[in-house]
Amino acid sequence: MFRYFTDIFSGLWSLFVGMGITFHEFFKPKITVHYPHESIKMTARYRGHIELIPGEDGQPLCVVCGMCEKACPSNCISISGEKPEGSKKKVLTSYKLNFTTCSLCGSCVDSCNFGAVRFSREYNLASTRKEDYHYDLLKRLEESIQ
Amino acid sequence: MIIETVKDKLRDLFPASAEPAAAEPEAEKPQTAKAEPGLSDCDYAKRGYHLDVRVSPDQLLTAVGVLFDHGFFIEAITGVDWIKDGQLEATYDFCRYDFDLCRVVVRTRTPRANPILPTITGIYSGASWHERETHDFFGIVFEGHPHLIPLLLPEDADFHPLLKDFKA
Amino acid sequence: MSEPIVLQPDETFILNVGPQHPATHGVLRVKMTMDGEFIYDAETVIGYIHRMHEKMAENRTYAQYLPNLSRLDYLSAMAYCHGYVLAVEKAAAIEVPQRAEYIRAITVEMNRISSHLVWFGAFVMDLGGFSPLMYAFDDREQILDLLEAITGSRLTYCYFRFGGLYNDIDDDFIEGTRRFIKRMRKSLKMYHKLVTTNIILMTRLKDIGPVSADMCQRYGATGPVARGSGINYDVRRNEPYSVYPEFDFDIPVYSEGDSFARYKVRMEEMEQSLRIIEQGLDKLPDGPVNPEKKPKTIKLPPGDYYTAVEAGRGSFGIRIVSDGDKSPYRLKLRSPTYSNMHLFDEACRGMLIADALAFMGSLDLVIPEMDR
Amino acid sequence: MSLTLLNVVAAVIIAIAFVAANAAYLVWAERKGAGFIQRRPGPTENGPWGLLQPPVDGIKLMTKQLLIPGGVDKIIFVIAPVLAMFPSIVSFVTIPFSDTIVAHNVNIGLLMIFVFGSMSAMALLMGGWSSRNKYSMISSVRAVSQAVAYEIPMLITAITVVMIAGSLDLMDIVHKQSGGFWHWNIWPFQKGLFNILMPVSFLIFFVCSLAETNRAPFDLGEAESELVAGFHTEYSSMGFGLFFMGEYANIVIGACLTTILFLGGWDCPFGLLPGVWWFIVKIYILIFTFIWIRWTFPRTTIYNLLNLSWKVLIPISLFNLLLTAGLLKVF
Repeated sequence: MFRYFTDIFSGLWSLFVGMGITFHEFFKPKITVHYPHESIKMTARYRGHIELIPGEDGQPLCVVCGMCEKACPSNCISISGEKPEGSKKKVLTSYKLNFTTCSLCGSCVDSCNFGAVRFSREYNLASTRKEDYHYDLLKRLEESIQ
Repeated sequence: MIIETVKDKLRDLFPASAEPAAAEPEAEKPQTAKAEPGLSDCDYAKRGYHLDVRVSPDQLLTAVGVLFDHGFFIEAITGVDWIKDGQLEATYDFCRYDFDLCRVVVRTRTPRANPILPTITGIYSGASWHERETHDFFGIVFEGHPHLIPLLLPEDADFHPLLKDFKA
Repeated sequence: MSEPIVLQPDETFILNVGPQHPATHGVLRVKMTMDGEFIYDAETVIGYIHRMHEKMAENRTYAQYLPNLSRLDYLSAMAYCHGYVLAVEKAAAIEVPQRAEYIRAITVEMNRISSHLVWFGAFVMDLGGFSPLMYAFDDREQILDLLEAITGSRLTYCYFRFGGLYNDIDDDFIEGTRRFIKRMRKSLKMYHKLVTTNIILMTRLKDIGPVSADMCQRYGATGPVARGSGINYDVRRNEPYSVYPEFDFDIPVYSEGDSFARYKVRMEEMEQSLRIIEQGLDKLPDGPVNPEKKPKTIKLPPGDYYTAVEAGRGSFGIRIVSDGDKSPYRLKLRSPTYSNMHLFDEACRGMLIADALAFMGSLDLVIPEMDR
Repeated sequence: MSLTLLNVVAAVIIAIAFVAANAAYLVWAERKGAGFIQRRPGPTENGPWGLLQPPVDGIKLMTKQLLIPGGVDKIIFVIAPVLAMFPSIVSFVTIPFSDTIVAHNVNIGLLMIFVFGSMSAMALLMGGWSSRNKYSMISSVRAVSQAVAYEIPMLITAITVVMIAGSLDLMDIVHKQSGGFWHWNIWPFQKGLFNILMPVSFLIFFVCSLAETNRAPFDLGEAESELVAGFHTEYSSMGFGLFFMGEYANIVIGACLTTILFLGGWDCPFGLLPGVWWFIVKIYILIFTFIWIRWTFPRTTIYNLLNLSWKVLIPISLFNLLLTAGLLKVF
């Protein structure tokens, strides 16, 4: 009989303790970020889709060795280059990224021995068409320099 | 040590090769060569398990029964397609809950053309899903399994994706 | 708990819980044969998001397979990557710098806390309480922010590399983690007052969903499910790997086997993980995080290799069968939830549907990990 | 005669307007309250503080298609949501907001409210049963057993108050408690008798009104993590809307009744300026408590709920009834 009342009382008390906590939380400041109106700072190591790094002359540092192409687990990079007359180095002619299959693992950035690719800081990508995610990174680089 | 006890029990299964199976050189040769039944110690630091038991399909239940009696729990069942040998291998991983660490691998092989193995669901109920999964991926038929329908693949799947000659 | 009820098999109806149901946390389907509100029999149907990760491994090099591991269990991706890199390092005999191992242990434990926090929130939400989910997500957000700062992503980290790490941690991370430990200890106290001692929660969890040690053995249950049933099994302790032998931590074990025992195990595991992180930060050695000579192409010697680690939900095992090529001949992923969920069919017989769903929540399911 | 008819029509219209406005804005309050408790701002986008959210939601609900699934019992399926809304509107007619503001006072007002209150369980049963959905069916059966279990202690507690007041007329019950908060029925000492169980009675009544209105932690009928959405799984558009509004209307009635029976109605706590504003303040404090409780606790299960009712609430309320009767006889 005594147990019956202590059980009721301790149960009721635990409920009041819980209500006390939520009441306390009620007056605490809000912690959510109101996304379109405000946004949080992006971290330095943020992984967006990759982009080419321009050299001092504005041309990409890429030497078309094809390491990133090979390293990519989902085959979403396709590059091509050509050797112009009288030049020793290959010159990049196209760097296509199929972002629809990219999983942002960073294998390409890791594998690059020339420091020619890095993660961009693009985050709010939205589109209704698949084709919008087939990026031409060389073109993107040229546009960003202009 | 539990390894010794289990080894003694399991050695009964192999009257012919009862003599020092452990003496078999720790193979750097391909897995395919180690097809004959037997029992061998393994280098835990390298392999990740202590005991490698290779049984023929009709010895499987006895071997698994011994492990169950010694308090082993089932980790996983999987298959390997040795297409060059024309055989499918089913691999059963076992481990123990206590601090007397002992990982045992039981392997058995069955012809690729007509892969049939006995089910161990009578001993380990938890083998049911693992066997269904192996059936999905390799087409090994576990005889006596109560509910051998596709688990991870669609209900009407008639292909076995982990076979080496599977083309999507 | 009510008296055992004799169910009438001829008066049953079939209730399809899932594949889209609020309590299944993903696409899981349980075909329940019900007698009124009591479950007469249940059959779990999985495989709705099966992606054949094991076949993918056969077509990729070892390094290319790294991102896949984060996609198995998206809540504790670090532990799965850890298992995989350990397996390959063991087989290929790659040396790992001490600092890298410490950072691995720290990040894995942080990820374990974040995974348990999601479980905590979702579990209480399964029981009908909403606010704890938000509080838990608030704390988890701190972990994700910290991990995002060092790895660059919030969920699928892909942070470990063979022989080392993607990149080193900085002072901000260490400071932030210490701040987080303090904060988390406070929050855990709050959770105990708000949820653990709550009479409604206790009556819902005590004696519900008993899982015996024998059942664990038959089904191969590991992790908090086994530890809630009185089995002192934690891969970190039983089969020490990485730098775990150097940490001083306890393995919480409860012998009741009910949902409340599993709940308590996970809550205490969070505290123990905090202890490990704290010790890891104290002991963190200086030095590089990658070996001098980074292995370019990895080829494992022929043979098969098994490695197990303690992931958020139990023992995660990887079996690699190699034929000496640069991609695995066969790679088997042993996922803990797969075995843990399997015992649901047997254990839920005779339960009320509300209890069965609470029981399902206490198993801590992550469906992509189960389906692989 | 015509005047009375006009009165009733006007009263019903006002009651409907009050119920609808309350239901709409209680949804807003619920979401805001939940947000604050969970440390987020709640609805903010539509209008200042999200105040335009309820009308926007209403428009959305009304413009949606009213789906009637194949194979349902059509008549019952359509009647059920109306039946969920109707009793709460009728109940409002008898609730006195102050000395003068009452649509139509009847001398058995309390009885009438309980009668109509029981009808809402009928609505859930009909909605769940006719939906041809297993979740709905389980939910409707739960709702009925819950209603049966909780009406008993609620009625017993109400009878205790009626014995003290000596009347079923809600006006009389409030008048008996006038003159300062120490006269309210919630306190153990009033009108010369000393019944220490009255605060417990208040708690019992409050818990019962939670259960009666299917609110968390007793929302077994809805139980969204178990039964998807319970009895209104198959309802869309305003069918769902009516169930939803019915729930909130029931909350308001529960709060009104608790205020009238235990908290002195429109009486000021200090005996000053009694009026409708005190009544409003009191019911909204109670409604806030409803919301507060919902966002704090997990849900009970059906047998815990029945245990609580039959093993705790009914014995204690019965004992209280006996005690009060004895005390009334002695003093």
